This record gives sequence, C-alpha cells and structure tokens, in this order.
Amino acid sequence: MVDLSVQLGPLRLDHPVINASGTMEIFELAETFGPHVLERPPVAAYVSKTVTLKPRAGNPPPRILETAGGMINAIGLSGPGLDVFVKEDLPRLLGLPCPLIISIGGFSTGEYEVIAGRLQEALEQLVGEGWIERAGLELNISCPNVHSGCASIGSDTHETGELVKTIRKRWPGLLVVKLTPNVADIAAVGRAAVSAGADAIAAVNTYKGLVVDRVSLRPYLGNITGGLSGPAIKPLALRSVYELFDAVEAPIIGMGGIATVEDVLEFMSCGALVVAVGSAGFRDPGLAGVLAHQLAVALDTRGLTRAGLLGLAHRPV
Amino acid sequence: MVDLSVQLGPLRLDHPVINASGTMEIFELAETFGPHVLERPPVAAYVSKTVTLKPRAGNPPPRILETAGGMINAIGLSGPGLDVFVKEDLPRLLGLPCPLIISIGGFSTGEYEVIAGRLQEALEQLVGEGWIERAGLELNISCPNVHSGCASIGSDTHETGELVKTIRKRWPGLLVVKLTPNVADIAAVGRAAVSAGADAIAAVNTYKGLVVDRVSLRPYLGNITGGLSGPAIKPLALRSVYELFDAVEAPIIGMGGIATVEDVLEFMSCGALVVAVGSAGFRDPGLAGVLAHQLAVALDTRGLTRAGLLGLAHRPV
Amino acid sequence: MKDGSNDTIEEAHWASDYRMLGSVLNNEPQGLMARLEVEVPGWRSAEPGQFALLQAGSSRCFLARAVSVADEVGARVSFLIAPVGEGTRELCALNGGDMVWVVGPLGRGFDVDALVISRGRAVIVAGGAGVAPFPLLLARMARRHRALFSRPVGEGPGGPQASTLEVLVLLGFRDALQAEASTLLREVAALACESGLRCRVEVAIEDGLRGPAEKVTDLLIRHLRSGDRVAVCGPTPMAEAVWSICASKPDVRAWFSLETGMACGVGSCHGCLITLADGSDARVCKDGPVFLGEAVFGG
Amino acid sequence: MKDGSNDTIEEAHWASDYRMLGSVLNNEPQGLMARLEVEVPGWRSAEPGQFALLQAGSSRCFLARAVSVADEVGARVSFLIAPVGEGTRELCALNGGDMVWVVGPLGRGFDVDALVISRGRAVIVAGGAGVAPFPLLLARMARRHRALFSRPVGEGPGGPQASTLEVLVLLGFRDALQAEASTLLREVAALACESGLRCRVEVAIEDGLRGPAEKVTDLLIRHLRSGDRVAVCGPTPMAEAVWSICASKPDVRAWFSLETGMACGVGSCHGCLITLADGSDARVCKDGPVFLGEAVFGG
Ligand SMILES: Cc1cc2nc3c(=O)[nH]c(=O)nc-3n(C[C@H](O)[C@H](O)[C@H](O)COP(=O)(O)OP(=O)(O)OC[C@H]3O[C@@H](n4cnc5c(N)ncnc54)[C@H](O)[C@@H]3O)c2cc1C
Ligand SMILES: Cc1cc2nc3c(=O)[nH]c(=O)nc-3n(C[C@H](O)[C@H](O)[C@H](O)COP(=O)(O)OP(=O)(O)OC[C@H]3O[C@@H](n4cnc5c(N)ncnc54)[C@H](O)[C@@H]3O)c2cc1C
Ligand SMILES: Cc1cc2nc3c(=O)[nH]c(=O)nc-3n(C[C@H](O)[C@H](O)[C@H](O)COP(=O)(O)O)c2cc1C
Ligand SMILES: Cc1cc2nc3c(=O)[nH]c(=O)nc-3n(C[C@H](O)[C@H](O)[C@H](O)COP(=O)(O)O)c2cc1C
Ligand code: FES
Ligand code: FES
Repeated sequence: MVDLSVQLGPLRLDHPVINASGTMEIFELAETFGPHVLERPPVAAYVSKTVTLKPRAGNPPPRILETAGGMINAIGLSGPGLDVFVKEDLPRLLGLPCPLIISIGGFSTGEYEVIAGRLQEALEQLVGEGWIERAGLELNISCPNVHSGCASIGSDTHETGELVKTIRKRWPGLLVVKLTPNVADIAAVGRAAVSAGADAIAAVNTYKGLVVDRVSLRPYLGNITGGLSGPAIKPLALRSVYELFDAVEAPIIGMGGIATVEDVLEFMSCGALVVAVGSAGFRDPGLAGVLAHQLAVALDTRGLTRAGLLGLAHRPV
Repeated sequence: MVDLSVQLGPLRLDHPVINASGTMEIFELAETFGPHVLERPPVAAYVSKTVTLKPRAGNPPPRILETAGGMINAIGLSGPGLDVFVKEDLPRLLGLPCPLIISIGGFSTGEYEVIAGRLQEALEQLVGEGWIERAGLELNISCPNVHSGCASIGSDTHETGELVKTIRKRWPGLLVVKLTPNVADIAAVGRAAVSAGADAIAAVNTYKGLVVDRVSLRPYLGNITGGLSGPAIKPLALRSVYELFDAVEAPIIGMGGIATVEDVLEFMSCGALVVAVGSAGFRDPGLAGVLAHQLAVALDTRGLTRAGLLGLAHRPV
Repeated sequence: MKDGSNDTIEEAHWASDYRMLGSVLNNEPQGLMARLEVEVPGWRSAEPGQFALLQAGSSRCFLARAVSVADEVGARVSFLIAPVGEGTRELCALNGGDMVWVVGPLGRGFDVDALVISRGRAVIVAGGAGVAPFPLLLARMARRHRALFSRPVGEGPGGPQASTLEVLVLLGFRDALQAEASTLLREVAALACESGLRCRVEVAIEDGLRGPAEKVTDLLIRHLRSGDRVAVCGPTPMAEAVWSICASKPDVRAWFSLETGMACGVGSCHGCLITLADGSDARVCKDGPVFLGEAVFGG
Repeated sequence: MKDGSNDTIEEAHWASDYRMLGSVLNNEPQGLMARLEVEVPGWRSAEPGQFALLQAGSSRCFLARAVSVADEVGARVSFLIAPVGEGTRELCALNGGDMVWVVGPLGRGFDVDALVISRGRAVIVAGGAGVAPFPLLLARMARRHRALFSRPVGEGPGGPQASTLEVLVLLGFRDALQAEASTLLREVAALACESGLRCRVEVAIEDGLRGPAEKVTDLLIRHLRSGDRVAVCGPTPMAEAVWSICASKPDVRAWFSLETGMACGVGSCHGCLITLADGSDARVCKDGPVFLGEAVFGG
C-alpha cells in the first residue's frame, strides 16, 4: 500500500484526510460508536470546532436545512468558550493518537491574541516542549468583525495580514489560516495571510446563503442567513484551491463538498496537500477514514504518486 | 385568475417570468417547436444573449458540465457581435409580442457606450418614438476587465457607478444592471448602480467555479474556470436578492437556480419583482410559461397578492 | 487474486465502522406510512425510542433522515415511515432487495424500567407518525416485565399485583387510512397481552367520518389518572397539549420523544439544539430524542 | 368541481408545449444497453439520426441526456441506451409504468434520400452505443426505397437496378455481450430485406474470444468501394479512422453523427459548439448531430 503520510508544518499526519472544523465531535462519536473511535480516529488530525473566548449560545433554531446538493447551517459558533475548552477538552484531545488542530475565532485581533496565548500556555503545561509537534492553530477569520467595517476580518486582505502578523509573533506552532470564500479575490487574501507568516491555508469555509420556509415564505433559519456547504459548492471550492495554489507557496488544506475519493483526487490535483471532510461526514461519520483507504487504492490503480497528483491540474497534459 | 402583469420601468410585462440572458435562443426554439413560440413566447419579456461589440469565438470546448444540483458553463460570450445583432436579430426580436431586453457586455466603459448608442439609433429607426416601451438595456458587468484591475467592472463599486453614470446619460430607456455575485458585498455594488441611475437590478450571474476531468484530473472546461448555475446556487442567489432588496429601492430581477414555482415564490418573497429562468430552462424550454401559470394558481391557493408577496421575507410574521 | 478473501479486503476499504449498508427485506404500506423491514448486518440492539439515520442507496438527498426503530428481531430492523418530503418518500418507495444506508441505533430512548416498575399504569400517547417508536417500546416493556415479575408469587420486587401491569395505548390519527399505521403496534400489543401485560389500545380519529370526531388528547383527558407514567410521541402542538394534561394531574411523569431537523444525528453538527425549560441547551439527537416533560416544558 | 375536465385544466398549467411526459412501456436489456420503449403522447415523427432529451421522472440529475431515436411506431418510441454515467444509468433502470421527460425529436438527421438514391451501396458503420440511431435509419431507408422504387419496372427514377439497393451494416463491439446491442438493428434489417433492400450485417468483435479479433474499421477497409454512401456513428477515434478510410476512396460520401456534451439540445446554450474544418462554428444539437465528413474533418 502507498505511504500516505504527510508533513503539515511540524505535524506528521498518517494520511492526508482530516475533518473540517465544526463538523465532527470526536468524543460524541466515541460515546455512540465505541472507544475504537479514539484509538483509531478516522481522521489523520483532529480539528476542533472553532473555540471562542467567551461562551456563546449560537443562533436561534432552526439552524440547518438540506438544499439542492448540499446543506445550509447557521450554528453561529456556539460553544462553552475558551476556559471550558482548555480545562475539559484540551487534555482529552491531546490523548488522541493523532495531532490536534485547534480552530479559534475572535471578534477582534485582541481576542485571537488572548486565545492563542492561553492555548500556548496550556499546551506547554500539558505536553511540555514537544507540544509543537502535537498541536497547531487554525484561525477562523470568517467571524463578523465590527472593527474592520468588513463582513469579517477574512474579507479584507489588510485586516487578515495584520491579524496573522500579530499571532505569528507569539505563536511558534503550526499556524493555519482558514479563508472565507465570500470575497472577490480569495487568492489575494491567501497571499496576505502567507506573507504575514501563515504556515498553511485552509480553504474554504461556507458560502453565505439564505433559505426560505416553504410554508411561511419567511427566512427559514433563525439567523436568517447561513453558510452553504456540501457537493453543491465543490466547483466553487475547487476554483479557490486552484487559484490559491498558484498564489501561495504554503500547503493548502482543501475542503468544500468532499464526499468521494474522486473529490479527494480533484482537490489534490487542484493543489490541496491535505483535504478535510465536512458535511458529507454527517451521513457517514467514518467517511474520512474510508476516503484515506480509497485514496491509497486510487493512487495505486492510476499509477500516481502523491507528489505527482499534487497540483496536477496546473500542469500541461 | 390573478392579474400577473407587472410594470418594469417603461416596459409592461404580462407576467413576471422572463428568461436569463444567454439561456434561451427564441428563434432556435421556434425552428424546433413551431411558430407558436414566437406568437406566444413562454417569457413575458425576452432577454437576449449578451451582445458584444466585436464578434467573439468564445471559449474552447468543452464548455459545459453538469455538477451536483447544477451545471457549470464557460461559453465565454461567444457571438457574432453588434453589427450582426443590429442587422439580423434586432428587427426580428422587435417582432415578438413581448418587450425586449438587450443584454450587452463590454471590455471597457467605452465599448458599452458605443453599443448603447448604436442600439438606440437602431431602435429609433426600427420602432420610432415608442421604442422606449418596447425595449430596454441590461448591462452585463461581469466581463473580465483589464482597465479596472478588477476581475470585472462589476466587482468594483466605483467602476460600476462610473459605467452606469456614463450609460445613463445617453440611454433614455429601461436600464437594468446585472450584478456578478463574485464579490464580498453585492448590496454595495447594487447601491452604486442604482445611485448612478440604474432603473433595475438583475441578480445574479453565475458563480466562478472549476470542475476537474475524471480521467485526466486536469481542468475539464476548455477555459479552465466557468460559471456555476442551477439549484445548487439558489440559496446564494436568494441571499443576494434579500440583501439587495434592503439596499436599493429599484426593482429586482431575481434569478439563480429557479426551477419550480416554489422557487419563484421564494425569490419574490426575498424581494424580486420579476424572476428569470436560466439553466432549468435547458431541461424544459417552456418552463417560464409553466411557472407563470403555476404562480397564478399558487397565489390563489395561498390567498396571496403579488404586492403581499413582494418582500414578504423582510416583514415580521 | 480475484477470490472471495480479496473481495473482502476490497470491501473493507469501502465500509466504515460507523455506517452500515442494509438491504430491504420487505416494504408494506400501513395506511399512509410504510413499514420498511431492513436486514442490517452489524446492527446492535436498540433501546426503544432510539433512532437510526437512513438514506436510500440511490438517494437524491444529500443527508440521511432520522427514523425511529419501530421493531427489531436480531439484525432485521423495522421502521415505520411517513412520506412527508423527498427523503422519506425515497425510503417509502424502496423495494425488497434495495440498499439502504444505516447509522444507528442513536440517541437516548425511553426509560423502560420507569414505565414498567410503577404503581400507576403505563400510558402510551402517539399522534400520527408518532406511533413509530412504540411497537419496540411495548415489546421491551413486555420483556422487561416478564423478566422482573414472571416468578413465583412473592419473589418479584413488586409482588403479585405488579405482574398485572396495565398499559393504555392511546393513538390519534387524522382519518381511518392514517390509522392503519397502528397495525404493527396492535400486533405487538396482542403479543404483549399474551405475555402478561394488560394492554388496551384506543384510537381517536379526527375526521369523525366513522365515529366520533376525537383527538388523542380527548382520550388522554378521559383516561389519565394520577400516578400514571406516560410515553409520548407526536407533532409539537399535540405534545404540548399532552404535557399540559399530564401537568394537571398529581404524580404523573411523562417522557416525550422530540423531533427537530437533524444533519448528523450523533452530536457533531449542533443543528438540533433546543433550549430546555431551565435555559440550558440540549441536542435532541444525543441528549434525546426522549426527554422528561419537565425538562422540556418546565415544571 | 373535481371531475375530469377540471383535471385537464389543472394539467394544462403543468404541461409545457415543449416537454412531454412519456411513460415507459418496456425496458429490455440488449447486451450492456437497454432498449427503452416509451409511449410519448404528442410525439412527432422523427427523422433517423434525430435525438431526444430524456430525463427519468425521478432523476437525481439536473439536466436531461441526449439519446438518439432508435425506432418509433406512432407515439411508441424506442431508445437504445448505454449506462455510462448517472443520467444514462437512471434511464436504463426505468421500469414499465415509470415516467420519463422527453423533449424532441431534435436536431438534423441522416439524409435518407442521399443514401437510398445512389449508384453505390449504402454502408452503415457503428461502434458500440453508436448502433442506436441505425434501426430507424434502416427502417426509413427501406420505406423510402419502397416508395421510390417498388413500381412497375421502368417507372421508378432509378430504373430496375436501383430497386436492388444493397445495404451493408458494419458493426463493431468490444465483446460478445456488448454485441447483443445489435438485436433491434438485426430485427429491422430482416424486415428491410423482406421489403426489398439487400441488407447484410457484419459484426467485428474486438476481444477475439469467439472468432477473429477485429475492429469495425477492418470490416470497412475490406468492404468499402468507391461510390458508396456511408452513415457513421461511434466514438470519436473510430469516427476519425472511418473518415480516413472513406477519404482514401474516390467518390465516397460519409455522414457522421457526432456526440458532445449538451445542456439544452435545442441551440440555446451554445455548450455543444464545435469548430468545423473550415473554421466556422456549428452547434452539434442544432446544425447536427449528423454532419458530412468533409465539413467536420476537412476535405
Ligand atoms: C446527439 C446525441 C445522441 C446520443 N444518442 C445516444 C444513444 O442513443 N444512446 C446512448 O446510450 N447514448 C447516446 N448519446 C450519449 C449520451 O448522451 C451520453 O452517454 C450521456 O449524456 C451521458 O450522461 P451520463 O449522465 O450517463 O454520464 P455523465 O456522468 O454525464 O458522463 C458522460 C460523459 O461526460 C463526461 N464527464 C462527465 N463528468 C466528467 C468529469 N468530471 N470529468 C470528465 N468527464 C466527465 C465524460 O466524457 C463522460 O463520458 C448521445 C449523445 C448525443 C450528443
Ligand atoms: C429522532 C427522530 C425520530 C424520527 N422518527 C421517525 C419515524 O419513525 N418515522 C417517520 O416517518 N418520521 C420520523 N421522524 C421524522 C423524519 O425524520 C422527518 O419526517 C424527515 O426528516 C423528513 O425528511 P424529508 O426529506 O422527507 O422531508 P423534508 O423535505 O426534509 O421536509 C421535512 C420537514 O423539513 C422542513 N422543511 C424542509 N424544507 C423546508 C423549507 N424549505 N421550508 C420549511 N420547512 C422545510 C419541514 O419542517 C418539513 O416538515 C423522526 C425524526 C426525529 C428527529
Ligand atoms: C454544521 C457546520 C458547522 C461548522 N462549524 C464551523 C466552525 O466552527 N469553524 C469553521 O471554521 N468552520 C465551520 N464549518 C465549515 C466547515 O468547516 C467547512 O469549511 C465547510 O462546511 C465546507 O466543507 P463541506 O462542504 O465539506 O462541509 C461548519 C460547517 C458546518 C456544515
Ligand atoms: C449556458 C449559459 C450561458 C449564459 N450566458 C449569459 C450571458 O450571455 N449573459 C449573462 O448576463 N448571463 C449569462 N448566463 C447567466 C444566466 O443569465 C444566469 O444569470 C445564471 O445562469 C443564473 O441563473 P440560473 O441558475 O437559473 O441558470 C449564462 C448562463 C448559462 C448557464
Ligand atoms: S443532529 Fe447533529 S448534533 Fe444533533
Ligand atoms: S446543447 Fe445547447 S446549444 Fe447545443
């Protein structure tokens, strides 16, 4: 079998399939499916749901609806906040046999700074020196942001650059920046993030959409708008990864509608070193593991190497 | 039966369902299905494929592929150009029993100006004074644009405003501006267009995407990227119409994935006065007419008026 | 090597430990609902009130749909499904031999012991498609009851009087056709009677065409006694009405199986969150779908 | 009023003049292909080589698929479909009674007169699923031939010798199973022989398991004579090879039915554009799918 392991900055992954932030609660899975989930996770690195500084109730229900070829959600970064994460979740997550990527979200640069600082302290305490090989950070820069006047920090190249510079100064571990696709030029934002010191780019987050209640003809979601994900957005996500691969040297974590091994091949061909399973994991919580196996078979069958596949779509036939 | 007629600026439409530019060749339909197509068109106004100043070959094949819940196209504004349009198509199109909306595209403000000027001359000649009630203009501002440094004029509020101002000065008829959704803030572009004098906003054009060939794992489309359309994008398009309705007073022509009468209700509830059928018309060329009929029935059944439906999603229950 | 063992290895790449591929044994209409019997290799026994995520093998939908386990015999699992939208229509249209994806059993079910070990009666209240989880509940109540009480007099925890547990099954349907969805439940009730439960089924039909126009809440008002233990499943307005009837009698405890939109069914997506009476959040898929009435509707 | 007439009015809101709702009469496997027989109310007679856009009533696909008309008897239309992807697999899986959306007949077909009124022979060359349009072509050639020539000797335009038009049907398939897709064509060929055509069918099988490993182009090289008129349908590499064989003989004319991706099939979307040998553009759906070899491949 092909060796699927991959180095993502200081993290070593057994294979290139991980989960998308906010779409897999691994301890819940273990409760339902048994301890093997924690012993042999389906993902090669576990990405946490986005952690915010304060506890957040999230958006009023309903929060999800299926759409043509996908789904929309308006969870709204609900969660118990940083303190609970550090005390209750972090120690358990560090017990997983795979690296951890902690997704964080702030409503200002200051908030990101505080969270990153606290996480670094906690990791040093819990793991010691070697924590850098165990855990990385993913900046979710799609949260609404009052300061910049933008919809979010991630929709402004300058704000993005400033944020990443600030965090880069204090955070010595893997620094992933997860981009929002609700921009005119995602490659420009990616470039800003990488010049400011990001080690890797995750693309993409959800696309802002709205669904209408069939009966009342009012917005269906409690939050009015939500984020579109799933196969419906795959062509849009592939385009973003393709453009980013041309724009930045840093490795790309590709996602958006991945549901089959063909999707994995497509994302890698467009330039993703690592891929993440999001909403398609809702219908099969073990999908990431299945895809890793299938990827090995597919590479074999096609006589392709990982290096040969990476960015193939950019090279002439 | 409910009266479905609607006034779009100086144009009177028998009902609010028209076609999306580039997705219906009415003379081809007449050749295939018979002269009734021209005598009783399925659309309440006919929107031409985007006319460019010069003849254009368009993009290399392949140019279309189905995707999850939709399709992608990279036609590339192919067409014989303005001269042929004015000489061959315009006179025939003015023979239709419904108003005409001429979609035009330019690669600079100057090009739009020239096209609009030539069309106005031709209309005056062919129809005389009353042409304003027969024909309107739709500015497709998604064409790639070197001048602005943007992907297209439509992805820049300033460029959009300047273009619309320029055309508004010379064009006395209905002026629709069709927005590209590949921007961070579509409402801002809509506002710019309306302040500059647009009579109506059409939203949305296609979303930039990419599909990968299953066999070669290279980009499938000859043009590499293309535009995503169909039900997959409906939640994104509805969100755009919803935001535009809050942002501008001008009427909105809503489109993006419309395939059923429920979709029509949803777009109108979000704020569309008129709706346009695009790719779903490929599987049923008569869809627009069917939807108009079904809309009358649906309004009746639900005890709704057109005025009551328009913008309903913005009003509390 | 193209032999069986190799095929099994190949298969292993495609199967996950989380989702199983079932095969439809039988699909028979019960009124407007379909009783889908599925052979699910790897199925672990469900608690009554638990559900599974089902998706037709040839589904046009992106996500699977939550469906209660209606009955099970080993790996032969029955579901009762009402065709309300695209996902459930697909499931209802499956034929014998068709494939169906299954994730489950999921969630927390009914507290069988609390229903069986009680001084009052056990009352089951179901509206429409809410009948689905109750055949399994009734079967498990009968089994548990037998395990606890079918011993020589005086040896069981509740003594001889407990061995005559009375179960009242109150069902509400819109019309006579819909009421046929109670077929499976009646079969199970008959078996339960044989094995020692005193089981009575009453049906309220709302359209009044072949009898009085009644709602299931009318039946409940007529029959509910203090001390009763109640298991409820049905549309939200019905559930609310049932709760206020229960709350009006002393010493009544009631459990409700709730329904919300779900994406993952396992606690991952946070899409099914509801706010409980005390202001805390709960996920219907993980913390439920069965909740105590007080927790949902308040004391 | 809930009677038939009202239903018809209701129906009118849903039907368009452009798309018809057909109902599957029969679906029978022919090798790897399915022969789908559909009753299409409102169907107008097709020219051979024309196609229809088909979409299963319960389709998961967004767009319809282009399928050649293989045969028709009034409103009973037959299609021969190879299950290559999702859309065609859905069509191949339809059962009697299932609904299917139909737009058509569409495009420009073969020039029957040019094939029938000829000094040379008519040669049909098909590869794989390319067999689909030829039963109808053969039936129409037989009909036209009869109409033109089955008169007292000397009265027909071509005289007596024309009444013995020779038709050579050359088919290529990957293997014996795939070759069963020629069943319908053979049936029609037998009828055509009865009605006066001298029809001969030869099949090349590529895998060589039950005879020589041959390609349809080998048959063509062996048989083609100058003056022949050739109708071709098959994969692009085969079509190109056929063209070069045709071009090497004097006075051979060949028509090719081309395949491209299509969205609308009626000339609206410009998705099926190809560039002809002279540099001009043509839409396969509207200007084709049948083109003269020179136009496509150059003189
Ligand atoms: C005029 C005409 C007549 C026809 N007549 C017949 C007929 O009579 N019988 C018949 O069986 N067929 C016929 N065809 C062919 C038939 O239309 C196609 O086989 C059908 O459209 C395939 O659709 P699908 O959904 O089954 O497959 P799809 O999934 O759409 O795939 C079909 C083809 O699309 C391309 N494709 C799709 N997705 C990708 C991707 N991601 N990467 C690369 N390539 C991709 C490939 O080239 C593939 O071969 C005809 C075609 C035309 C144009
Ligand atoms: C724990 C649990 C157990 C269940 N057990 C059963 C069971 O045993 N049997 C059974 O028949 N059902 C059961 N259900 C209900 C079942 O899951 C739903 O009926 C099913 O998910 C509906 O899916 P659908 O695709 O058929 O319909 P959908 O099209 O998804 O519509 C279903 C519901 O979604 C909402 N909805 C969807 N789209 C819109 C829109 N645009 N606007 C407004 N509302 C919309 C509506 O509320 C509608 O009623 C259970 C549900 C839960 C949570
Ligand atoms: C229910 C849900 C919750 C999500 N929560 C988060 C989150 O907390 N942080 C984040 O960065 N992205 C979040 N996402 C976005 C996903 O991580 C992913 O970027 C997106 O869904 C696209 O991938 P997909 O199409 O495979 O789902 C969420 C997506 C969904 C569907
Ligand atoms: C094949 C194709 C060609 C198109 N050509 C044009 C065009 O010439 N001008 C234009 O403004 N929009 C064009 N569009 C965009 C449509 O008008 C419409 O905005 C878009 O497809 C969204 O609607 P839909 O989802 O209903 O298709 C085209 C779309 C398609 C699918
Ligand atoms: S359905 Fe996903 S958390 Fe409950
Ligand atoms: S398929 Fe649309 S123009 Fe030919």
